[in-house]
Amino acid sequence: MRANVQQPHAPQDAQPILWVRDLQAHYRTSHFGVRRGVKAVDGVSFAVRRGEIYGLAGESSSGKTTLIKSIAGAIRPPLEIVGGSVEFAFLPGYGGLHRAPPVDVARIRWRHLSYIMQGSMNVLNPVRRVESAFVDFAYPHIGGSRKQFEQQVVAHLARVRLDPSVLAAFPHELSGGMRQRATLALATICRPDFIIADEPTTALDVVVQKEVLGMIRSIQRETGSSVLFVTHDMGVHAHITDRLAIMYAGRLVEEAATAEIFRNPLHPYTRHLISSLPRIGDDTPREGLGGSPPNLADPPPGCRFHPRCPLATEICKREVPAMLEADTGHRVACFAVNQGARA
Amino acid sequence: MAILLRDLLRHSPEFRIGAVLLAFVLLLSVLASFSPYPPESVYVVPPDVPPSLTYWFGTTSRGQDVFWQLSFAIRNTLLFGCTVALISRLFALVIGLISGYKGGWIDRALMSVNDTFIVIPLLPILVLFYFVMRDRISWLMLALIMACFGWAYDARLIRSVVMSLKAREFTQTSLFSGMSTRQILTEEHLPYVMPIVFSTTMNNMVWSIGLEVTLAVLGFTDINTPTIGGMIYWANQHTAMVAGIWWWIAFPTITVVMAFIGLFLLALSANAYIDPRSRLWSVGEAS
Amino acid sequence: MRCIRALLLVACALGSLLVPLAAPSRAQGIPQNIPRRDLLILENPEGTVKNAGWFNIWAINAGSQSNGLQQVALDTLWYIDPESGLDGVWDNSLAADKPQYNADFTEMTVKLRSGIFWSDGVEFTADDVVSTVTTQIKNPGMRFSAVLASNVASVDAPDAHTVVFKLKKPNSRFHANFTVRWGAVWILPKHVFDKVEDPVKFDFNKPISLGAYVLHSYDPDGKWYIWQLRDDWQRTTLARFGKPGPKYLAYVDPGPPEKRVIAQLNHELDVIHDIAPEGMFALAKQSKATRAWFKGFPYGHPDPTLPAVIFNTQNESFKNPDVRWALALLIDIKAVAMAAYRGAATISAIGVPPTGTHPATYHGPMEEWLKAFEIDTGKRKIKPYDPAIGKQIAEMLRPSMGEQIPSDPAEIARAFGRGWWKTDPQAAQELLEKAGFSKRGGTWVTPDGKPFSVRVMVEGDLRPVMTRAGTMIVQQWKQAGIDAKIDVAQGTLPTRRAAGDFDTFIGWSVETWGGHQDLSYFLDSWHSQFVAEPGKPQPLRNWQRWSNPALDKIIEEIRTVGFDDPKSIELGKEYVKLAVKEMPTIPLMAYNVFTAMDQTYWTGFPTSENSYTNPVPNWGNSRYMFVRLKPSS
Amino acid sequence: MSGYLAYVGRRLGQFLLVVFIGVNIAYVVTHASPIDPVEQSISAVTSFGNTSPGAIEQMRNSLRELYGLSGTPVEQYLLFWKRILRADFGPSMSAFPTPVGTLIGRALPWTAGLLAVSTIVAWGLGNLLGGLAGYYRQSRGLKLMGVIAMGLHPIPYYILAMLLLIVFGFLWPVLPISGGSAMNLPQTWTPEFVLSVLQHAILPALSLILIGMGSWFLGMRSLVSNVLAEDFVVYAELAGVRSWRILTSYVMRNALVPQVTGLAMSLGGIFNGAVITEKVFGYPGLGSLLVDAVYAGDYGLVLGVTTISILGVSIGVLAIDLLYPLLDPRVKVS
Repeated sequence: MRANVQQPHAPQDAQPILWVRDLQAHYRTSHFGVRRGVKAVDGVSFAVRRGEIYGLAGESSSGKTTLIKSIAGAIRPPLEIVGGSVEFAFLPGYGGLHRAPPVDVARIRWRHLSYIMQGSMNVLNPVRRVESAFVDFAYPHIGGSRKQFEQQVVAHLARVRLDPSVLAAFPHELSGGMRQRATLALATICRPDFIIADEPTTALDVVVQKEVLGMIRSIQRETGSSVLFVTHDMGVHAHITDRLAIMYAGRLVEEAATAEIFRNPLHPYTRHLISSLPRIGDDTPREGLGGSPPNLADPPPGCRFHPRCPLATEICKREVPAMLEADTGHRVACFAVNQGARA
Repeated sequence: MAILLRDLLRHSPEFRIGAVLLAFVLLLSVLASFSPYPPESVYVVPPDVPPSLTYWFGTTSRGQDVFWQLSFAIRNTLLFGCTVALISRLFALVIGLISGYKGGWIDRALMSVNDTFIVIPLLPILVLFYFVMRDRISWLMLALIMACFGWAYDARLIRSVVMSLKAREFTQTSLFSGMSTRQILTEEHLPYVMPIVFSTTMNNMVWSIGLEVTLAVLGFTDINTPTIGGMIYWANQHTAMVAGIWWWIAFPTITVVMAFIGLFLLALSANAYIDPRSRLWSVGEAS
Repeated sequence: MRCIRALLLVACALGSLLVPLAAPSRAQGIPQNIPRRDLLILENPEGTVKNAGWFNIWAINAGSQSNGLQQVALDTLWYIDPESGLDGVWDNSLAADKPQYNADFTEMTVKLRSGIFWSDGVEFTADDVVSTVTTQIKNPGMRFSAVLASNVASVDAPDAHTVVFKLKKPNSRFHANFTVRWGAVWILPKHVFDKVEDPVKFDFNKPISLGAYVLHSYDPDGKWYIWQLRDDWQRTTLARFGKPGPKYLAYVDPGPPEKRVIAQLNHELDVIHDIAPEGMFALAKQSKATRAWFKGFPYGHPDPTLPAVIFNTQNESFKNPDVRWALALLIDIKAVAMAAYRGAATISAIGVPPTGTHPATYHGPMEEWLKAFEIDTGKRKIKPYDPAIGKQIAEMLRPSMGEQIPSDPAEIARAFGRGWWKTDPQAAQELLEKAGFSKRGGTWVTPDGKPFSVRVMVEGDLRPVMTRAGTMIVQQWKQAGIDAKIDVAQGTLPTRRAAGDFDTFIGWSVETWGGHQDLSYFLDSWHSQFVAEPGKPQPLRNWQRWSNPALDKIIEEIRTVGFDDPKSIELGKEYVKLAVKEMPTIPLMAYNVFTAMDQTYWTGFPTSENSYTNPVPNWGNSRYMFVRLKPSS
Repeated sequence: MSGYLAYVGRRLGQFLLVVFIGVNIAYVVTHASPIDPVEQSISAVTSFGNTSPGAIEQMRNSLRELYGLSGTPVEQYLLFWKRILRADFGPSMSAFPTPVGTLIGRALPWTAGLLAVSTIVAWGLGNLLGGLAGYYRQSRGLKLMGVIAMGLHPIPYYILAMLLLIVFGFLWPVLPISGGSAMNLPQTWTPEFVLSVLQHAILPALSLILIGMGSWFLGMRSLVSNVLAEDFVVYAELAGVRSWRILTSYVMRNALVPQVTGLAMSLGGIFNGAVITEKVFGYPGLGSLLVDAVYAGDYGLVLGVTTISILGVSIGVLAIDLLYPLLDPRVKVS
């Protein structure tokens, strides 16, 4: 399994393209009298470097989707950015898309920042042909004559091994894999600096999944884009990402080069995730993790993992562990680990 | 249920306004049972008195108290509209769901029946029916006839929605997971169809009450039973609009509009409460 | 920002709709290109004419009659005015003289005027009259075919100005067919119809006039007709009374009552045919220029027509005169007059309309008899007539109407009528019991044990006033414990009336000349020879299907006396007495027509003070109005 | 494509069947009318005039003959279909001998013109504003529009029409309130006539649009809020597609599908005429023709108008079914 882990592709010293600093995004609902504040993202900081594929892993409802929504500026009530900032290199000075003027945001969308959405089934307008999506999404950024643009689209489709005829098709006429490749082509045609990929392969079967992952990788290499790759599937992360962050209950718990994480997981939660990956020839029963992810409307105090943590101590129940560098490029938020590191 | 109502009342302004409007209208219609005058009696009060403390809504040229007449009228009219809407919704839902989902010859057969009901012009039929039934025609009977003609259009609408739902993935998933047709229709498709049913209910009531008024204006109405149409009929007979007896027309119209705005707001807020997607919107509007 | 854009959009959309508004569009309701001071605009109560381009009035029911065609374009032998007339009630129009009958009324000779011309320059002669008769007899599909064929054996023109009718059987009233009361057999142009292959399918467009006006233009959608004064108007029969004032007449469909009121307030409709009493009051209040038949209350012109509760006397329940009388005594006519006309009614206790010359001939002279009239309730004898009811109605209205209500007893009698039957529930109960009815638990039961139910058929909004009277009467009968119900027949009324498919209805079976005392106009049709079997269609007008040997005798005697014979008055009174005793219909009141006349552009309309003719504009007789109209200064 | 052709064929068959059944029902119903056209004609002729009762029976017989009512019911039925197939509705009885076709031909252009235009305008405006209101939920102006639409929608049409008439014909008399064009203006295509027709159409059209817009508005608004939650809309927003584009091509384009269905049916339904509009505004048209015909017991005319209407609605319904796969490509035709 470890052999599968890719070597970091991007230079370690490349400049970051995205800084996320102490981001706090809460859902504040007041629905028919029931006021709730869900701290879906609660103080997350990280940076993504140019040209790297940065993975974000975690169970469902760990706040991954909220985090990338906040980064992508898809902030609609009841989601609210409560604190912190998001800064892209190509849109400096505002601290987040949600704070930038709409004109600037519109300018950078798709040209610099594109998005591959979860569930390819419904992301394309069902009553219009695939081609129109390319025109709507990319043509304003690419410009030139319509003919040139069409040629460019066809050429780009060839990269994802799609026949130009898909342009004339309606989304429902394509298979799931074709549709996902079409959205991949759509997200990458402008050669954006940054791509957010939210579970792009989840609904696909394994063979198609592999193919699509390969394409993402090759296009990313070709264009030099950075990718924020979100999935709960550690296997996929192992396959494609350069660096990896693990999220638990709205906070990052560990971040390191992907290979490093798989080789040397420090946080008990990360260890659990990796140990629960299937291994060939290993029949030892997986030890389960007791309990379930916390309710984010009313999270436990201190380290949010402590009710399930085999290493939990008193301090874990009271204080929030900080993300500290345990090793070069390897950050982790755990009292037990950090003490050990210091010791 | 009580909590639900309390929540709605406390936190949804739409619901509050709707509830107040509707409560007023319902109160008015309930009051009909306490009317000091029988509904069809004329010249029981002095005619043509403008609204005053004695006669809140004034009196008609026929010597009737507009307030009490209106209370009978709005009760009968609402009952009429609800009956038509309820019965025709049932038809429309069942036929629309089955026809849209099943397709094939069932669809063709049902749609042939459906289309026949759509294409037959209603007004001459109602008029002829009136001629045949004469004074035996009651609002209930009229309601039944109109229900028979009021479903077809919406059945088609529901069918078209179901047809496009059917093409979606979740239907296939449910099908593969072994759900029966009835289950798919009631558990998967019905929630999508319900908002349409709600909005067509409103439209259907507006339609049926409007048609009742139309019939009344043309003179084909049961003039013994006070309804909104009946009130307008008698007001017309006395040229109330130009004779300056505006209260004879204004109060029934205002009441009908209030009833509908009330119903509409209630449906809107109930929809928002039920539909999780629109929850997000309601918050957005509040903030 | 977004909201502004959206609103801007709406504004643009609405604005584009209203662009044509920019053009000045005042006074849209009047004809273009005709000076208003030359034009009189009248309502044609037929409404929109389906078959607008059809002017052949001799075809059955194919086109419009009262779009001006019968009022100003056509003419016939005689007119009888429902009021006092320009020069007496009787007017020899195309005829030079009154009809001359032979002794046994089998031959009628008519002398015609000379110097009368059709509008295309052809002279009117006896041949036109002959052709009117023969063409229609030849074509059974024509309007007067049946009536002429059943009467006329032959018709000849010995010279250009004499016509001789030989009748199949004696008929002292044959001339009535050619005498206008509303309408009559109109004379057709022989020189036009002779060239027509099938006169039933001939549209007579454009019509050739014999009257003083010719067609100027008409709406193919049937909403207006404009007639123009003939240049040679002096060659028509109307010229005897002077030059007609308006150069143009427009007969229009002004729409529902509210719109008629609005149109007159905007001075775009000079003569309204009829509106609801409330509309009339509104006009009187809001427009100084509006004038009705009466200067004040009750405004309306009483037509020589008698609305009544008409029993189906073939119906088991109503065969007994005692039952009919009982129902009459349960009616409070004051409440009915209020409900139907807001009091603006002229009541009548007897079977003759209280209009024209009739009160002087019948109502007044017979009052003593009525006061003395007794009915036997089975337990006692009562005198049901109350001579003071007309006055009571006037007094009832005085507090609210004040000055408008006359105080002179003669004026009151003229406006509100004289007496009627006093409401007498006790007597009614006794009469019903006498007839074998019984009261069980507050409701009446017929002799064979069924609930006594009476349906009162009304026409609905086609005759609003009748409908209102009917609902009031139903309420009164209900209060007395009778299962009474209103039955709105709408358009089915003619069919059901003819078929006898009703218990009672509010309508009329009595229509008279108004200006002439002879009652045969309606009474002849009450002869038992015309009463149909139950279930068979009844010919007009004996809708009550009432037959009585004494009545037959009266009718047969009238047939043998001349039209102007004073004896016919005596026979008429015999009929009145018989009808009072038998009560085949319960007479209610005159059919008051609220004809509203706007004096902004024209003055000289007929009114109760100046009662030279009937102002109701769909009557053929209304043509006399035009010669008296003068432009307002 | 042949699948689509087969579908069209099947659908055409269904169309013919529906028309056939519809016309037959109309035939049966009109002939079940208790109104006797002969009696109505006689009543119309004699209600004022002086006709002796003895002549009535004869008149009755000749009318029966004239109106073609003398044959057996089967003969009459066959005659009816023979005529219909030649697009001939026979003569009208209440306007004998004018052919029904002529009467309808006169009224149809008025009805079609007024109703088609006002239906389309009401549909367009209602959907546009409803779409905007659904999309820009926070806009106060559009919220106000919603309230107005909610309030206008249930007002009985007759009252609204009368109010417009009183306001623009009496209190502030700037618009013609009666007829289809000015009196005494020849119906030829002069600019004057066209202007007059437009002026006369304003109030009736406005009344129909105000009433008609409401349901489209409310329907569209709720449809739009359903579509807004769809992934493809969110995705397009994330892609920075201009909001106008999203509103039109993504949101409205999807929400319009059921509304187009409604439009087609409403357009088909205009052949019923608009009785109350015609009555209140004195506008020429099929509606009053139909009601008058029912009154007069004029089977021929009733059947003529209803057949036209049945055809109109059926064609509307057919058009939807044939166009539906094009509007919503997800729907499979077979």
